[in-house]
Amino acid sequence: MFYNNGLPALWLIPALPALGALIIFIFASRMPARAAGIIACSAISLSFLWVLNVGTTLVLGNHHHFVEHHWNWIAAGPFQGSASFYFDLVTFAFTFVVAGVGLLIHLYSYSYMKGDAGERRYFGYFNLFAAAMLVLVTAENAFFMFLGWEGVGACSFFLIGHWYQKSENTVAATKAFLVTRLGDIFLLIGLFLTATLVGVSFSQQSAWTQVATSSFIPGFGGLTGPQLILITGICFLLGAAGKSAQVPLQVWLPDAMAGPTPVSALIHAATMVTAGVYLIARFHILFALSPNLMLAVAIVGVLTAFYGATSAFVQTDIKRILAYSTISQIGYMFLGLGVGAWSLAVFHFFTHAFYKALLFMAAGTVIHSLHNEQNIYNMGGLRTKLKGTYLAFLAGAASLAGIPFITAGFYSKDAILWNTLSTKWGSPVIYGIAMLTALMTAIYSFRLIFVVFHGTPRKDIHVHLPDRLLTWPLYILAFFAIVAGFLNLPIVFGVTPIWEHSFARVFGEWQAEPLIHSHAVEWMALLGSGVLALGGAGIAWLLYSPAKAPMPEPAGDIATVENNTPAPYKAVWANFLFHGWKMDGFYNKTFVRGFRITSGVIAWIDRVFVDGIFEAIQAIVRGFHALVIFFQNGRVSRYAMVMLFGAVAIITILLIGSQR
Amino acid sequence: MTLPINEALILSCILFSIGVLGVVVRRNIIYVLMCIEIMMNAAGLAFVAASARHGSLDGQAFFLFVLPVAAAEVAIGLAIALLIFQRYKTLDLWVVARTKEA
Amino acid sequence: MGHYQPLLPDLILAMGATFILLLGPLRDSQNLRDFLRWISLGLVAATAATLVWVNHGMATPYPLVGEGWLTTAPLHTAFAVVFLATIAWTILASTVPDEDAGEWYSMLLFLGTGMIILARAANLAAVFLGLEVLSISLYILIAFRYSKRSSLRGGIMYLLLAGFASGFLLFGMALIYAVFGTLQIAEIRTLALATDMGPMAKVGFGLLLVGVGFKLAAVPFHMWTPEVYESSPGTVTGLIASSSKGAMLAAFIPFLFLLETHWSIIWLFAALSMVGGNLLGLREIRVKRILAYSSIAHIGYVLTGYLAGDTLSANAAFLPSITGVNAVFFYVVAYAASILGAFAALGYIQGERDLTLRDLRGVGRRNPVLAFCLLIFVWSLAGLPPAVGFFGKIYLFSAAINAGYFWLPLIGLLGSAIGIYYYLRIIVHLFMMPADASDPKVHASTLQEWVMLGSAVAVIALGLFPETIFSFLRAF
Amino acid sequence: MAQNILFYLAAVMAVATTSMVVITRNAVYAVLYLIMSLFAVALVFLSLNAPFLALVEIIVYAGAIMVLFLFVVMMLNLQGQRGDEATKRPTRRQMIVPGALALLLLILIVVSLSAGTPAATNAALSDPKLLGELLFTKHYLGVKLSGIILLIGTIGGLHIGRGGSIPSTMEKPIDDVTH
Repeated sequence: MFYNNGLPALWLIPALPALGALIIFIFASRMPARAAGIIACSAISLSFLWVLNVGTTLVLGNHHHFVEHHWNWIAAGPFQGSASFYFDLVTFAFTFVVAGVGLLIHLYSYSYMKGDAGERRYFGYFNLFAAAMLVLVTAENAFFMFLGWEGVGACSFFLIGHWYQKSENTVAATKAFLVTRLGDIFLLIGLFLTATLVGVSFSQQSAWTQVATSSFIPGFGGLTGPQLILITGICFLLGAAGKSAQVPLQVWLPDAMAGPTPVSALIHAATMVTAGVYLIARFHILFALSPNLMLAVAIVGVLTAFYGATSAFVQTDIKRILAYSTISQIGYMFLGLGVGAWSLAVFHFFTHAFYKALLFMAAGTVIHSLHNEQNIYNMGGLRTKLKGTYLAFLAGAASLAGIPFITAGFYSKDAILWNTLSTKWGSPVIYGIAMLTALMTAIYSFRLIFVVFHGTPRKDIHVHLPDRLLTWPLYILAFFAIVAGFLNLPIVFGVTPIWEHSFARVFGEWQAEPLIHSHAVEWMALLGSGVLALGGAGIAWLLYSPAKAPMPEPAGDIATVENNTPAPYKAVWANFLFHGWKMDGFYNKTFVRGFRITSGVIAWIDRVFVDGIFEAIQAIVRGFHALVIFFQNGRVSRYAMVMLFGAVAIITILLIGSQR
Repeated sequence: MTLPINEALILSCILFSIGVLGVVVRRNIIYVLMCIEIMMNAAGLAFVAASARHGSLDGQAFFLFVLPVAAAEVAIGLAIALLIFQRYKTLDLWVVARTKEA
Repeated sequence: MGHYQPLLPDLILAMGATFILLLGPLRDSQNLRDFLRWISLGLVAATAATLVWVNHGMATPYPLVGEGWLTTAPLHTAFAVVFLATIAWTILASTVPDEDAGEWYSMLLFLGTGMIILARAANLAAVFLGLEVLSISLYILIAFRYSKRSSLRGGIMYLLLAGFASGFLLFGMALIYAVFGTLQIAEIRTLALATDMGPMAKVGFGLLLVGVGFKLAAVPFHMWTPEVYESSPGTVTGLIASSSKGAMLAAFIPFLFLLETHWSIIWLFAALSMVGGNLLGLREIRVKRILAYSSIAHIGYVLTGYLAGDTLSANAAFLPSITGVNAVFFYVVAYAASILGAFAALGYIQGERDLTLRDLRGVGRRNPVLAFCLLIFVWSLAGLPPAVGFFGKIYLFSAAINAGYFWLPLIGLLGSAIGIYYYLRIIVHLFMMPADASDPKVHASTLQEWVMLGSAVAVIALGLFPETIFSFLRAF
Repeated sequence: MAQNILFYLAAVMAVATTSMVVITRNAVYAVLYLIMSLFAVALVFLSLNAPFLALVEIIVYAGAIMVLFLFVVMMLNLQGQRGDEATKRPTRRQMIVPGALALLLLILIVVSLSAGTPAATNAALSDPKLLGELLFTKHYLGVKLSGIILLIGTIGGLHIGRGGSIPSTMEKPIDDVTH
């Protein structure tokens, strides 16, 4: 049962947290609130141990993958969706993060959610979410994967709306679900096409190469293979964009911060939003067969990265900054996928999961300590009061910014940037935008550090110190956020990149090889991105360091910030104007204003087009409704008249049709 | 001697249309029920005419099946109509539709 | 006997209904209700068993019985058994006061009689009479709570409009008979396909479609749904939405040859219903009406599958082994399983006024079992995996794509995406809204809770093992 | 020939009286007009060589069903007094759209009828005995179902009719239904 043919059973990985959720939901009313947390933590830790067990068996046994078949779910012609599990290195990376980081977030939640009215419900959905996500990444075929895909959507809906007493939370939850559903429809269409063209099982992926060479596929109205590949790929891309909050379906993620902070950490940083990355990485053969498709993925990625960074730049709510940075970082992952650096996209997912979960949870600690204060301009000076949190946050922000040589984020992001420049699917233009984005990333990361943790407190508030469960997970994550990068040191260091080397077994020939082999160029690129990161941190120091003063921000409640600013600070502000005028003017004009204008443009596009579309839909619905309600007045004669009209219409259509 | 079959079919069409018109324009439950009876009767007439056209008795038999249906519908319809008159003090469908209540 | 043997199921049910009516006054009223409930349940089970038994081992091609009135084709028999199951479910899930028990259960059994006749009808007269047995029982069931004014209003509205629609249906049949000279659908089919259909036949079929469209509540014949659904008892609403429509769908299968010439009408029905139903639900706050509008959209989905017909496409792309009608069968089962439970649950919650979304608040806390079941049903109606409704949609749409329809499934997919919104609102109000000052009243007996839980489990189980429904179909 | 004259007389009478049903204000008159219309249709049946159906039409339709109507109308006293909303005649404006639609329907059907009508046969099947045999052999299921329908109608009428004797204040609970 737990082992078949000497191999560890895969079904246990999602089954353990699912069992936890089941126990919590069934006995919810009969157990103490704290017990739910304990059950949830045990379930996920058992699952994590099992992931390690399976993973080590895979790696040590030098297997390519394991497959485990259970029962046939749908069986009709080529539609062979079965309840089966699949485990290879990609799965290992994802399950490791989902279960491992998930475990840390569970532990953190145990303390964070203490005393919350919906504690049992929270842990039940948390476990269920983990189970669904694990189904998503361990499924053997696209159909079974879709079950997990919808499952995480449903659980995130309940978790975002956890504090449903505030109606905007419910609205945010609904918005998130609906926007991702829009993507899911395209995913479903893509799944249909896949099912028919090559079958849904992941073991059959190589059949795409045969499709690519077909000039005519029966049953598809004479479409050629490459056209079908393009259509399928676009459908998948849109599905992935919905789940991973990529342009143009990114609108839901910032609002989804309405949930408790650990939820944001788990769902909107570490796991669910990366499902799109997983999807494209799984179907890498399909994408690699069409250069246009690759270009589309890369453009979506780089645009999203840029969008996220510019938006993060002007936010004042700490969680929204992190949300936009998530959007931006996943954009980098898509960029990596788009240039054929599959293993590096997965690697960036891997490192990002650590430092983003870390940042969210550290932010959660800050928010918790300051009694639900989320505006960064009402914080400040927390460096001394929350020392551990500060250090952890620093590690995370450094990794996010990509501070060279010591952080994981540097190695994973730089590798993607290098591939953007050097491989056949890359392009210098995209590389340029990506580098600019990297600079902005560094600026806003360190803006967070300086505004939140340095200087003196803006607000006279009592800080209550976090307990051990709120801090220890941070330290563990901080450790990984630093050292995880060493799994894939660049080849110019004279070492083998372990990660890329291992994943070559999965992605093999489909992995893009660098066209530029000059070590000098690679060193230059490496140092270039390092300098950008450090430079960004420096700019942030110039703009936001307490030695100077905070720039006034376009936040809605700047006035309150000003009023809350202690008198000495105002003096510093005047001083700053006096000394740093030229420099700041320069930065203000070039960077800050430039970025603000960009952000403004993007916000305008957002408002006019994206919101405009939604408003247009609403107006249509309203108009339609008014029209229909005019008829729907409960009078039999009115109803009969509509029926009579229908009858006349039917007969007319039939008679006219006969003349044709 | 020719039977006026086509003429009977056209007559049934006219009667049917009158019935349809009545259902759509009248507001009183009793009238609407009567107009439905007219429609059914017109259909029955069409069946009988068609029966004569094809020289088969199936259509005549069908007419006999329409009768109990009409009778049952009228029985229940009038029973409900009586109760509606008792509760709403009117048989006007528009008024019935307007009245909000438990 | 042998000659009448195929009619045994109908006889058992109709005579059983009469028997129950006679039994009413004989027992003391204390145990009467339970007694009658189990007897009627036994009668339904006996009918289903007889139905399976008499049809077992029928030679192919499946003969007509009752002098050509009824067909014994497996699909139709399977439909009939499913409808009997919905009747049995309703018998279990509903309760009535003792003094009305006789009428209530016998009406349900008569309704079942109408359904199994209509589902297996092989000639026009059988379609008409089966439909009328069904409709007339429904008039009574809708207006059953005659002490409520809204109930009377719903009853008279359904009666008048259904009468109006059956007038059209009947006149259409008369014209068809006038053209072809026969009542047998199979013969009409042969004649219609052999010759080019004249305008008279076209008008006949058009008028027939009016009657069909009314029963299915397809746009533009959907207007009665919100009011009638609102005012009927919860369990009856479920029957109107599921098996009453399903019986009409089954009866329409022999007419599918019309697709050769009339597909554009069905296409329009489907498209309008999907768009209209989903848009109408968006701004509604009365829960039963939301589900009423959603049922309009669901009929649109079903008609999409119908367009695929009963033959397999030669170069089918998706799910090639599933015909349109089989997909429709699957969907009827899936939809019935979900909607019966949903309306019954709303019936248990319903108060004196129309049930609004606001009234659902706090039900999740007050009665978690019921709320959970409702969640599952709504989940399935929304077509989300792993509930069975998800597969229903997949089979329907892939059948339509195989038959060469592209836009309709797309409209359906987009429509169902819009529809998620109002389903989600129900869930939000059930679980994610703080209750008002007064707790909602939820009345469900233990038996009813078990019945609900059972069907919720079935909805999930059928979603995990959707092949079961096809195996069931193949067993006939 | 005599049969044709009979037909046209009856047809004119049927159309005229049926129109009056839709138009008239007085419900009693409406019922009586409908009875006349049914008599006229019975005459048409005679001209179509269906004497048995003509008798059934008069006995069952006019004799039984319409009397039920008349009974209810008399009971509710729907005489069509001035200011009585219920029996108000539809105004001309209210008639425009439905009238146009109904006319369109009529035209469509009639046009299609005359467009492709095959020649009529002259088979005269006036023997009620044949019809009786047919009903109890080929269509016995229909007779059975007709019986069921009448039974349901009776039960339904009885059940709902019971409400008339119960004061509206006395609510009768059906628990999944009311409380």
